[in-house]
Amino acid sequence: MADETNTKKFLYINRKAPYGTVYALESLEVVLIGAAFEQDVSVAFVDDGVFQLMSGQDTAGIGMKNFSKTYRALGDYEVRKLYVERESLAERGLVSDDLMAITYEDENEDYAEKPSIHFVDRSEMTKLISEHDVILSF
Amino acid sequence: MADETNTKKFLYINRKAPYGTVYALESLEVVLIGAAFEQDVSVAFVDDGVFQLMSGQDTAGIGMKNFSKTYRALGDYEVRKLYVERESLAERGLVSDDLMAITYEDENEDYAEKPSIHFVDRSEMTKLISEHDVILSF
Amino acid sequence: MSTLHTVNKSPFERPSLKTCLDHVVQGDAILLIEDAVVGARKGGAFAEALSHKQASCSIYVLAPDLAARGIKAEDIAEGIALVDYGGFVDLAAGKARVCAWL
Amino acid sequence: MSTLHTVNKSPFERPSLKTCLDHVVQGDAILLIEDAVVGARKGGAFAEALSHKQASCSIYVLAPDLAARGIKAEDIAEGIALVDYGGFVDLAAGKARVCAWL
Amino acid sequence: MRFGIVVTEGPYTHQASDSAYRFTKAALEKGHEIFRVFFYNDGVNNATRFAVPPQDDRNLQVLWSELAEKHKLDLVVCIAAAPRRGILDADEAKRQGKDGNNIAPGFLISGLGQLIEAGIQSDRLVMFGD
Amino acid sequence: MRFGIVVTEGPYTHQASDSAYRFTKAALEKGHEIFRVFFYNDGVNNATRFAVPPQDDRNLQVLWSELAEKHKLDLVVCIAAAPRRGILDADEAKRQGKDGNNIAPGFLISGLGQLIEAGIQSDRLVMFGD
Repeated sequence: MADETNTKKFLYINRKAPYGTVYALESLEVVLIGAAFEQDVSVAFVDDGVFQLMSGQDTAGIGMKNFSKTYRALGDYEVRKLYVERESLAERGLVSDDLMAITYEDENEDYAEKPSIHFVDRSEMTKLISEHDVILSF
Repeated sequence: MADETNTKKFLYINRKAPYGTVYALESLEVVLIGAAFEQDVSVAFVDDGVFQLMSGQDTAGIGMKNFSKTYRALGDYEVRKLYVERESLAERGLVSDDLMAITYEDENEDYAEKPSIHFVDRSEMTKLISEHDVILSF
Repeated sequence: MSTLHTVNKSPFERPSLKTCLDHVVQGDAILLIEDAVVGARKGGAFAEALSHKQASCSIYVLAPDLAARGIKAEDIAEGIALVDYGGFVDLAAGKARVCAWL
Repeated sequence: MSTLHTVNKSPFERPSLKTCLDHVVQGDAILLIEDAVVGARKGGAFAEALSHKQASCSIYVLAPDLAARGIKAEDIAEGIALVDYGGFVDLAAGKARVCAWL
Repeated sequence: MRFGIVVTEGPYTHQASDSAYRFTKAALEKGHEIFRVFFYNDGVNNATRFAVPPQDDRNLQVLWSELAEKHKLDLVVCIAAAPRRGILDADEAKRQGKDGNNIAPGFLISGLGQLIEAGIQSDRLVMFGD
Repeated sequence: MRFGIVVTEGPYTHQASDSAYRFTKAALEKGHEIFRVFFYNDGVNNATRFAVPPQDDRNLQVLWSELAEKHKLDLVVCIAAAPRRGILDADEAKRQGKDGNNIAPGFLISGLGQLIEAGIQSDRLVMFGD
């Protein structure tokens, strides 16, 4: 939709756990809609935001919609750059294997399956922020 | 209104700074209404709640109602036990002189003016909680 | 008589768990609900404090909230017991008062 | 080009100021608004961290929010500058992007 | 045993109303009495009948209204907190000169004294909020 | 310079809407352009015309509506976030079979794409929230 001169680098920063508040879900809704605008999109998971990507989420007992599978579909929306801060994981007793595997098919390499999640340390996350045009915080 | 057998010890615990959120104001509104019920009322200020009692609050620049004077009127509503946690003050760089002077007139001692604010340490605050029947948290 | 303390926020996000732990007496119970359950994860920054506190208090976590956040029962810090909403009701009924650290 | 970081929550209540301080680069600006202004108080637990950070970043506090909370301008940690809403606008216009640590 | 329930956040943004609903339901299933559910602060936003959640999500207003009807629950919405947030019943709308109202069935707008009374009359008061 | 403003909390409970209003006003006074004010999450609750704050307090809905009229501001309320919280315009109320609506003058309900567009078209996007 947007022409080349209007392509901006969007960074979504997610810092809240899912379900206790709605921010994780409503952030995801913006990411999905935003994907149609053909911008350069990255999604960052910092602080409690890393819990959004936990595998095995089961919301049956709290009566809320489990939207965690939607993160796995992001690749189909061309959202393929998810950045998880290593320090945030470690502080919470989590390791990368606790998170869902999220991949996309690379159409330039015969649809090879590639990981969407990149684990970055704090200094890399800091650099990411300073390289984006628009920052949306949830 | 309530008869003697229905007198309970109510403790309001305030833990939020004023103005950034409405909890301080809406807690105060409950305390004022509650005063008419002739219960045994105490109000505690813990964590950022201690900022509710700061003297010299001036809200002209943010366009919000300055409700800090209402705390000084609590004595007229028979709310005369305000407990401020010393550790919460110290962690925030505050001393007792930073807070408003809040007093009441003791009708049993020829209307002598007495302080409503009691500075307590954490262990005394802990004891207070365990001695009340109803705890309202804001 | 003792108190049931409820904590509903992640201890990484709010001071409410820390403040709660600072204000319990021998025999009290602490129940972690909603986002607070993430603090019970073994190896997390608050697991040790929760384990230490068990010398004087019993500590519970609301199982449905734990499951929602993808944390397995076997991954929580030792000694913390799981309850469902019925167990939450029993805890509230069994103590003299409920103090919510909102 | 550098970033304006806004923090609106008390650092005693949320980790957002700490997380912000961990994610700034040389030349960025940090503006404390709403309840975050209480962290600027001299002698408070965050005053030293804010003072240290001034080696690489400029730090501001929104004066109307400071006044509302009864904190006097002379009581804030050294080197922190006061701005009004117009100054907030100028800071946002003067940096390449605004990052809100909500 | 008799419980009083306080909800201080609206639906969706915080889990408070969900947790309070599930606690209330569990207490009723165990044979306890619910003296009152009091909606304060943003909790008053649970009481709008205009809410239209996504079809695959829960509707907390409907859940509360149904639970209230089934168990004759007293759902009280604070008269101080509600109008400032745009929650009105027919009387309040008329008094304020508004052209409509949005209170949902089973919810009653009343004073803060009802919260104090819940504290006095209940064996346990349980709060759910942010 | 052209600003986009995002408000993610309702009036009263959080200061976000107050701060956003004062920032917007200050930007206009300095001659900047406001591309759009987008209300998301609980921010949609700023758009109800049913709000009746205490007489000695500010009315954020009225403040926003007046500012919008004076400066031809584009106040957009998210069509995903609004109905689930009970904020409806006449069209949405009709579509959902509701018997009334509560949108205030000057606010327009529209899609999330308007937020992305604000990010693209504005020189700076400034967010105010919890």
